[in-house]
Amino acid sequence: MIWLYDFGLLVLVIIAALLTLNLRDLMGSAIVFGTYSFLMCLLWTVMGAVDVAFTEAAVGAGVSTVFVIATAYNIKKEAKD
Amino acid sequence: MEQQYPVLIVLIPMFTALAITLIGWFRPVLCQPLAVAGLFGSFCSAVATLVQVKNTANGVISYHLGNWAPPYGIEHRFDGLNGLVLVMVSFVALLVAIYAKKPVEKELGGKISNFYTLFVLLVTGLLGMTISGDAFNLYVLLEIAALTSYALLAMGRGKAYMATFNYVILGTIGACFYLLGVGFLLIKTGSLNIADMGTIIPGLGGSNTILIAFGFLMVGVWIKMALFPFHGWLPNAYTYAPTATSCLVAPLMTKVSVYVMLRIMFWVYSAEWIFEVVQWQSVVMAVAVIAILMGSFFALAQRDIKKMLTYLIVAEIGYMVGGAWTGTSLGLTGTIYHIIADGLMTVCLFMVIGSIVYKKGSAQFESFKDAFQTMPWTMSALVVAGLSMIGVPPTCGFFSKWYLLGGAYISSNYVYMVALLISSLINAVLFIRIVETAFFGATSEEIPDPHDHAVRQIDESPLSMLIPIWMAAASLVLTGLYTRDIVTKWIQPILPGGLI
Amino acid sequence: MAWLEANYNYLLVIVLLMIGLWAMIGKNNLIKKCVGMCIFQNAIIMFFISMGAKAGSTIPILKLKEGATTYGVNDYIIDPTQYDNPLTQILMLTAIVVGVATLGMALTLVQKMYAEYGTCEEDEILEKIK
Amino acid sequence: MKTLALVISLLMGSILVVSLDDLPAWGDVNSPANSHVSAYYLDNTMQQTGVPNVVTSVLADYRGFDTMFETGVVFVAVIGIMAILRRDQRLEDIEKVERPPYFPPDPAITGVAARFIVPFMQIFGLYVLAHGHYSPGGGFQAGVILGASVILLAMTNGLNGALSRLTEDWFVLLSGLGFLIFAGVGLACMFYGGNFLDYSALAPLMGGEPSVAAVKARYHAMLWVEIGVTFTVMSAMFAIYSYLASDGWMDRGL
Repeated sequence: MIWLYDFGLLVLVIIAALLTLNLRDLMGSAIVFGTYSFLMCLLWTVMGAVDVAFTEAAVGAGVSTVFVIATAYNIKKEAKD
Repeated sequence: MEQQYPVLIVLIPMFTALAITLIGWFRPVLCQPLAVAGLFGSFCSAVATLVQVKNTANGVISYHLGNWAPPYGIEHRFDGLNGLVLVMVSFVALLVAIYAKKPVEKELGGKISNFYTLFVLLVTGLLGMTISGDAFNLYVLLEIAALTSYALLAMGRGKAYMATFNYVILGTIGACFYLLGVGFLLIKTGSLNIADMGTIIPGLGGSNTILIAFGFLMVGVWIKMALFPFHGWLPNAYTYAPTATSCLVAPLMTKVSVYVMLRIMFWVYSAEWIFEVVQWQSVVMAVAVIAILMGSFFALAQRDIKKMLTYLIVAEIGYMVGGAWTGTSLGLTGTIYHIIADGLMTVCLFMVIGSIVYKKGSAQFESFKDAFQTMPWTMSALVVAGLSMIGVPPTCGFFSKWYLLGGAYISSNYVYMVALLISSLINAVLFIRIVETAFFGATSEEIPDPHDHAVRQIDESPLSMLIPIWMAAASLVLTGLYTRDIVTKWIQPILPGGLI
Repeated sequence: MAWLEANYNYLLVIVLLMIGLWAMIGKNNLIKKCVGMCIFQNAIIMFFISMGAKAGSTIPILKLKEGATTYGVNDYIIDPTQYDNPLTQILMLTAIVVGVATLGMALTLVQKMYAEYGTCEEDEILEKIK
Repeated sequence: MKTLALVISLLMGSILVVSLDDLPAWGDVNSPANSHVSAYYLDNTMQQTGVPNVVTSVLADYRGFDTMFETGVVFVAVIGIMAILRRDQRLEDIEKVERPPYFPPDPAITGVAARFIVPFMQIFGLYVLAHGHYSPGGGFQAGVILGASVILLAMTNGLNGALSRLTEDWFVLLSGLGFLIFAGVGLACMFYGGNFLDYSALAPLMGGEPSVAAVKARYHAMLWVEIGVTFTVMSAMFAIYSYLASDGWMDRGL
């Protein structure tokens, strides 16, 4: 029943994506975005794409999140939606 | 050495861009001459390859990067179609590089080396997109071209930021749709090479996935070329950009996207498949007609001449998409020829408007008052380009319209024919209005003062701007005069089968 | 159920694509649009990776044969059915890097707009441009 | 706008669901995508390039031209962001600009911890670069890890501290240099009479028996290419961060 475990991961990914887009606080949104990228990277490891997962862990969960935080720091941190 | 020409077309500007970064960081003065030299080298190798391709037996030059045979490696595939587009792109880029010296110094003072690096890399991306024979390589170069053009357009400050942000969002949607389409093709064919996919797809029959892949590829490319429902980003982005940027981006980005559309339609897929399996012809023709009419009418409503030209670009995209979707060899010939002609016309017009902005500070209608007395040479180039836009022989605008009308007549798309004619009429109105203002010195609303006999000083735009303008104007006439050679030697041999 | 089991990966891709596209077009906050763009690109990467997965195979790094002591050509197990598809993974490495470059560019524009208009909500900016 | 977005995305979703039944099942070993081209790489990578990590060999050799322009994309991002965002303190008055409150980082805990972990990150980055032929990793991953180590330093010890170690001049030059190394290897192949990026043309540099030397040349050229990628990506990541975090002023970060 490996696919049930997989399925749980997929549901978490979707929840993380929706949460990122709907949080009012931009900093929190950026952190959840990092979580989303990391979950994605777990999925890809399961599918055997280790190089891609490695890059995503470094780029998506690491550097992209920092970029979003850096911008959020310089602007108003509350979003209207 | 001869067999290396196809790759040199892309490599020379790429290395030039690197040299500009490394040298321009210390000596900004050297940036512009370096850019001109690099683009000239690229233009020469494009012409050399175009001559070479005519002498090869099957009319195709294939260059294997890394010496891996396709479909395993990446291939540069050079034939008459992209040969002509490459020559046009590198020629236009060369002209703009010569032209850019003064406007860039005036508008982008401290960022000269950045500007030329991005400029040359944008040309690299466009040339690479055109010459590449690999669908994914095309995507990577599309992204290079897209990212550089975002940066170049956003250098215009103020309103340019919002316009460019819209372009980033829509451009990314377009590129991602293209990538998704490539993914669907990969899942069904297992290949990324355009020629290889073209041989596999006919064997797959009426597969749903292939059809959806076609849809995604088309929508992606249409967003990139700003066809009617997706044109929202174009006018603002091009209007608020710096002069030199809009001169480069406006003629080239959309035309190269049209080329990519043709490549997908007739080389990845085939004419039989598109016009028999996919029943979209009438829909796309209707969209093209709406694009032409809407672009022309919106152009009529503008007071800012630069914005007026951007709407004319939207109309011209309608011409080309319509011509390709008539499904006739005449229409396709017209489309290919119009890619060349429209690139040259647009660059000429934008350079003239840029000179006006450089001298008078804005591109509003009022700046054209008395422009004929003060800038006679610049304005006469505008007349030549205007005649070409209207479609007066012997300029090349006439011949492309002639072929497009012929194609529309054979396939009995009469609405499209009428739209072409209406658009020509509106172009005539637009340009006569400008020339009238420029010549008689009064906008049509105000009455000219009969006692105003002041002799106006000639205040011509600088020579570094005038020479490329006139080279573009001359190329319009020359292309028109050599239409027959271009069509018979390069366009007709590569027309795909299955067209009426 | 069998249909779900066969297609759940593609379904996830479709759902993420929809979320991403919706956010890119419909969200008002510009940073949210950028994040939506990342989700959209991620979904496409997911699509390619799912396409390249093979049942019962391992990562695309060649394994040594049992008892091999050297690292020559003949010491590795060479059998395409045992390894996942490398091609789609390479394409997606490129796509990830392109994605982060685009994200950087978009965020830059957001910051410039904030400096210009003092807000990063689309409707307020459009109001001020008028 | 909201309803329009919803309609468009639902439309796209429904179109995609229609295509599902036509796609090969998940994990199908014999689907065209898994057999036509990709099998060739798995079959031949060892005898043609000598690199067991197929991802590295395809990335840097079979499809090296893609990767070169991928490096180009990163380079373009640096130059583009610099062109848009960089502000000059000589031309603009920094005092008049409204900026968020700045709390200098307290180096007591985070700073010391970061300084402890940064060397390990960098060693790991170098390992990922050097061992990319045999294990997951390669130029991009190494570049991002090295870049992230500098970003970590900037976040915990202040942007100035990091900028004094990797100055603006240096990261622009390094990002150009990395791209130049990649393209230069390709150009060297042309000088030795091969096609662009045909690393086997460098075989004369390796010596030994020709067929072995060609494989060896590919193997070593790939390492050089990855080094170029690392340079560009490392400096690009830090460059983008420092422009974004300091809003273009290059004086202080988060």
